[in-house]
Amino acid sequence: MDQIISIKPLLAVLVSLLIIPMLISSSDKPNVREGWTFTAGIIKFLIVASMLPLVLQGKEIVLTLFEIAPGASIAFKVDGLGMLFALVASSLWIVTSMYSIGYMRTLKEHGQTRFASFFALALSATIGVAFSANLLTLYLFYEILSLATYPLVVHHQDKKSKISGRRYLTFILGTSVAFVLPAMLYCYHVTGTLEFTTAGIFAPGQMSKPALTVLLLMFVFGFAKAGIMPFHSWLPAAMVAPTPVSALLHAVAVVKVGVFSIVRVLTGIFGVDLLAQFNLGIIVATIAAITILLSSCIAMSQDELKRRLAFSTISQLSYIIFGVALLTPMGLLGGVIHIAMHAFGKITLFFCAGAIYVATGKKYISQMKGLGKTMPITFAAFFIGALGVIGLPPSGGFYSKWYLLIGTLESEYKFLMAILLVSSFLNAFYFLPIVYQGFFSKSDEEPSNKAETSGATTIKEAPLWCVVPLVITAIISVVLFFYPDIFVNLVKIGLGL
Amino acid sequence: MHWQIDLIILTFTIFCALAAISVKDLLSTAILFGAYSFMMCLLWAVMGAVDVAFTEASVGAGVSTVFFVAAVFRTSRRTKD
Amino acid sequence: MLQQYSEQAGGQKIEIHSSNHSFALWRLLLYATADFPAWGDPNSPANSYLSPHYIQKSIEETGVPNLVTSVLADYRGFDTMFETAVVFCAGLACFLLLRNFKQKEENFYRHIPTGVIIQFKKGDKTLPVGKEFEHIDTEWIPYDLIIKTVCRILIPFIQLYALYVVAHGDFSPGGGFQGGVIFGSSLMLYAIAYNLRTLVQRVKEKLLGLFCAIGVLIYAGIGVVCMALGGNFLDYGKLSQILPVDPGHIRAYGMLGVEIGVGITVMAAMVIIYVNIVSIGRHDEGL
Amino acid sequence: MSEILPIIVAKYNYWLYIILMMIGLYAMISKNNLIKKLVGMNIFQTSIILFYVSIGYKTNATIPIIENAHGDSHSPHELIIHAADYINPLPHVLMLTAIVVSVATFGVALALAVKIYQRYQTLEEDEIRMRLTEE
Amino acid sequence: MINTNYPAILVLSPLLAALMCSIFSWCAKKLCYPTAIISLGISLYASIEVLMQVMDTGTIQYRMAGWAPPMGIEYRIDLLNAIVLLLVISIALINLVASYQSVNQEIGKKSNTFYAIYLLFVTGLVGITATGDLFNLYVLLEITSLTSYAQIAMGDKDRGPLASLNYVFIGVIGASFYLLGVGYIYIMTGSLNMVDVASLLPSLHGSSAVLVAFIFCMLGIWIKMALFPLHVWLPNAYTYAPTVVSRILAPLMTKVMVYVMIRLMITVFGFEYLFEKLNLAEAVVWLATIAILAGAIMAMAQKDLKKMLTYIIVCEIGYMVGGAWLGNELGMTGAILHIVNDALMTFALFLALGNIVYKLKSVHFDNLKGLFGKMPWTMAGFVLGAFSIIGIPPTCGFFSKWYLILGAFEKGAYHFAGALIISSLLCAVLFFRIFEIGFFNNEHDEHNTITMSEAPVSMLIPLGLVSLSLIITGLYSSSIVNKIILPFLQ
Repeated sequence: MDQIISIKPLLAVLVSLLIIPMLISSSDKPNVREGWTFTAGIIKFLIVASMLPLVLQGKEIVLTLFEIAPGASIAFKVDGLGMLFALVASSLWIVTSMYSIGYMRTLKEHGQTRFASFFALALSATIGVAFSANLLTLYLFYEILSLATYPLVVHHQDKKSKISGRRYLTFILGTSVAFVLPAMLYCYHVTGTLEFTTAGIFAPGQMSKPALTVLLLMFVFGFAKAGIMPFHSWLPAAMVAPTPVSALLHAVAVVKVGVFSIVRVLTGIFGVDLLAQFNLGIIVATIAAITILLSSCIAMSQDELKRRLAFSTISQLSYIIFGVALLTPMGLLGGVIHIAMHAFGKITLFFCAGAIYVATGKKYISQMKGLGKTMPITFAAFFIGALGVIGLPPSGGFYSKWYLLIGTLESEYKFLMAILLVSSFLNAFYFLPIVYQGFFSKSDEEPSNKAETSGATTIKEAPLWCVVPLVITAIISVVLFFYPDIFVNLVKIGLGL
Repeated sequence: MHWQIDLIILTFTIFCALAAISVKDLLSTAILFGAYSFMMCLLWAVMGAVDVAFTEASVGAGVSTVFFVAAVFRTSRRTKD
Repeated sequence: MLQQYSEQAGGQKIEIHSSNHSFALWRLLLYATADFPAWGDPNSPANSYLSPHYIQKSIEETGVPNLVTSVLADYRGFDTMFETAVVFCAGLACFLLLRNFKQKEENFYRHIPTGVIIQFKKGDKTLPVGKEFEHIDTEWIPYDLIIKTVCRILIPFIQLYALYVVAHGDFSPGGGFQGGVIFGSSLMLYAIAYNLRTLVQRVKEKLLGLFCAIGVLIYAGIGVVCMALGGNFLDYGKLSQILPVDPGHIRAYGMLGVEIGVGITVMAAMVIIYVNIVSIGRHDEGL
Repeated sequence: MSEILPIIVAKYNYWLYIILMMIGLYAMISKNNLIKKLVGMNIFQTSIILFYVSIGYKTNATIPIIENAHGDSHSPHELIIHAADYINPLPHVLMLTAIVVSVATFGVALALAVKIYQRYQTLEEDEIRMRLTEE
Repeated sequence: MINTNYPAILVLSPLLAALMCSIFSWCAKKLCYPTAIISLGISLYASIEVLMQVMDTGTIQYRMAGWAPPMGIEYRIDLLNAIVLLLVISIALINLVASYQSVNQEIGKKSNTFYAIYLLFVTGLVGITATGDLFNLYVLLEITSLTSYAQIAMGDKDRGPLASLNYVFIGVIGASFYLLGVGYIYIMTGSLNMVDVASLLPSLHGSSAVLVAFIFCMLGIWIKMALFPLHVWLPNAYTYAPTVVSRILAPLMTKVMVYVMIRLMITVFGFEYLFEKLNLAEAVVWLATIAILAGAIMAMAQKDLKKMLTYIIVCEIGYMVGGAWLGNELGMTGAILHIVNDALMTFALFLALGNIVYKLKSVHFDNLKGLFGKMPWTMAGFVLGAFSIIGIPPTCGFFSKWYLILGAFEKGAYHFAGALIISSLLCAVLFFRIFEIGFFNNEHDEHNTITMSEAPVSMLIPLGLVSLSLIITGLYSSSIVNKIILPFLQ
């Protein structure tokens, strides 16, 4: 494969990092500050997009920064997989910045500069993960991301966020240090390299099956950002954060980084062939399947909208891992492409949840009856987003679910298809009633509370800054149904399918 | 070296050391410690280390004891052990 | 009562612990000693490896018959410089730890002809000290004529002896350290026989402080001069370029200079330590 | 026993230093009074000095000052010196340093003890500890 | 001429400046501080030159007083010394710059004399690092000890002298053990020069006296570096010392002792003796493992930030001792790299701590509430230092841990690797507890907006520099390893 040395991956990572001093220096001029954020977001997207043609031609863009030890360096490599993830993250950052202006200003949140700075830092780390050429670089950006997100999660600085923050760190930092670090070092100790290659880094016969299994499990559970059970409970806890954080980070960036890392490790460190040879895929697939079903069930019982979305996210993340763990071409394709498809769908849902909160102050699903009439755009977008997550046309999510189903059929464990179908029903079961109630039931609050009534009568759509982004993401979600080629091609190139 | 002298000095050295750490008055400790240093000095002189003995006589038995007494003067003579 | 008991118990425990500790060390030491060469064996490695060189070549190379001095101030002169620095450091440390610049609350003056004692509550009022009045300690004991007289006669001789020890260190036992200590103790004797205040008035604190540093400075300075003359640090041989003396003895002169430096520092540091400890840093009354 | 006795006699200075060292160590660890501990510390240090001085000793040798050099120093080369005649000077040099170090440490430690007494009015370690827990 | 004398200048410059400071403190007080700064500047320049020379031409030997090595004292500077020298001097210089205000605040009138003792302390550290003579090392060890006793006692009025006196007792035992060990070496070989001793020892490998000599040297050094069961003096001594002193003691004192241990292990006794003739290695690695865990756990129990950090030092010492005793190249690389890294990160933490003390007077956890609001820049530096201790890439702490764990894997010492990981987790808990306190806990005064009261710029810039250097050394750790540590080990 052709390799081109270019500084662009580094630039893409650094843009949002370099913007932080600007943000801090203009902390008392909110408009200037937001201007900087947008500039950075657009530049970042352009840099990422400018590498797209090369990647689509089947070339890899590489850059080695520091050699830490032989075979372990801090290096970037842009391939199809990374490109896919970077495109999603960087494009959604622009939209989310827009959204967070509306959200944060309407709610008059404190510490907006801090918020914007750490958001930018988190994005740098996300792109860094996407473009990592080896496990060391990936781990580095993974940790930076964990730490950069902490101040965002505990943004409210109250007791509740303190407890959530603690749980967040315990799971994310704890697992990565306790599991990933030793596993990574052990890999390096055995093989002397951490480079991602499609063939994997282990020579045939170098490792026994039990050792490989332990390593694999350490990686899968170690990247707790992927929300595999039993290391999932940080995600619902992290929902105390302001909605833009939940939307971009906990639907797209952070959680997808976890999943992306696992995918990288499965495909780049172990290699599909090795996993198939030792029949290790089924172990991961089983864990993922359990997570899918359990979290879908839990999601149904949640009344707080953001928590329901969180559990939905947990189950959808496991789809991705599930797909990759099937180790069949279609399964891999479906899983990876779900990163993108789910991102657009889920972010729309989060935006809607935030918009509802901004406009009405309501967090619980039971309070949202009849809101669709006063907030039609929001609820329409919610509907599209829900379709995307469930996997129904006309939304991009359809493709990923479709490929996943084919993937299960290709594999030797055909019964796994049942899990997918059941969980899709469950998805539909916990999303569609919200939309239905929003449009078709009457709000039962109005007579009960006078103060609320006066509020309720004045309910309108959320501010423009909030509504426009969710419309954009909803539209993209639909567009992806008609033009999924870019992402499909990227995945095919990335995985060499 | 005459072993008789040697033996006497050795015995005195150990005796002084034990006495210095076990007597229940710090001023006595100071003096016994001075005596111990002097015994040490003799021992070294017998072994031919004249310079060391000279130094120990002036430093260990001399100045150290003065410091010690000065410190006891500024603190207390009392000690429990 | 209970507390006392628990203390005792604690004390015993420590003793048991320490005896165990000592026992382990004891065994370790015994174990090693069996392996030592016999005591006094002239052919043991320690006595046959390096020391013959010092013994046989010292006169030839340095011109100093006292081997201890030649090794101390020349072969291992660098060690000795730091050893002096340790003394300097001790003086400095005592000054830093104890020196207290606050004046005392009460002052006593004695009218010499009548023996009347006057007390001042606040320290700001003083009397002219001279023939009529003298500044006395809180616990004043009449001066003993015998002690005063003996010390007055003895102290100059002690100091002379100290100078002899420094100067004659090349040929006989002695040197900077011993001389410095003896000189210092003569000053201490002075303070004990009269009183501390008299010493502090005669030998100012500033002077001691400067001497303490200047001694090491002389030592290091000689080394730096050697370095400036193109040799290594403390390479006294190079001094022959500036000193009009017999080149065969140049190292001996270098050593003498160094020993003088050591003596000055040791003298000053010992007095500083003594004065600060005995007066808890107030420099007014003491032993 | 008859085999051990010569060893003990031949190296009795080495045994002595061990005894003194243990006395010093014992005092440092088990004594309660800070100044007593200091005395123990000094005994400990002198025992090591004794050890070094013992290393340098040679039987039938004299003090390390060259005889006859005094006076006829114009012709030092003619002097014939036998190493076995003089005691090894190196340990003495090292121990001069060690003695000075120990007195410096002793001075500083006494200064500290005086300071502690000023603050707590006692030198007993347990009483100081009691005062600390009271505060 | 100057070119050949750099090794002497390294040590002499602070020594002479200490003397000058002491003289100036009686007649020209204003000159003290500039003298100190200039002297360390000269020393720093010399250390850089020395490093360059060593990298170009190999080991530098400098004969003090011009006598050839086994007779006279020799300064022997190879790559390991050179890097530690650079580290020591640059930290001492930066600390002096950063602590100017803090010295005036805490020491006041005597600060001019204090600079003298500070410089003597630096002289001692530099000398220990540069010397090639076993006894010279002892003398310099005593200089550092004596100055640190004095410096520590100048801190907290109530506890300082007591902590210092305890340190005196234990320090003297440590130094005496070392001296005794040297005596045993001398009685068996007759030499005091490290390289010379190394050439004489192989024929004596079976001797019990050499074994005991080694044990005593190690015991002495371990006491001085506060390896776990022998650490009791360290937390109190460092906690009650003045800011400027704990800022230099904490990063340098223990690290220089680790350097001495490595020097004795590699240069004097040699790997062959340690790992083939002795069966101690495994026990020491276990000891280090326990030290790491015990240090981290004891740190958990503290309620005072400074004390907590001192226990973390105890924990970090376990890293280096364990790494050095793994007996393979990776472990030793990790240990040496960690000397550099740990010095830098401890320094960053203590610089930040000093700024906090300067403003708040006390660093008990209760006083730290809302600290991120009050002193954002200081806390930024603190956070970087903390990340480095936890071992989060790309800060340097991660990379030394990398080598240490790899070394442990190679040796099969999985318990040591496990301890490293667990201590990372425990440190994460420790520091995030602090972050939480600093970030939250303004519930009581929600209405009061926190006013920023940041430390002076002269204290912030050094902190900024040092914390950035954490990342830079981290990223360039491979060049340190490839250009300095590996050539040294081969």
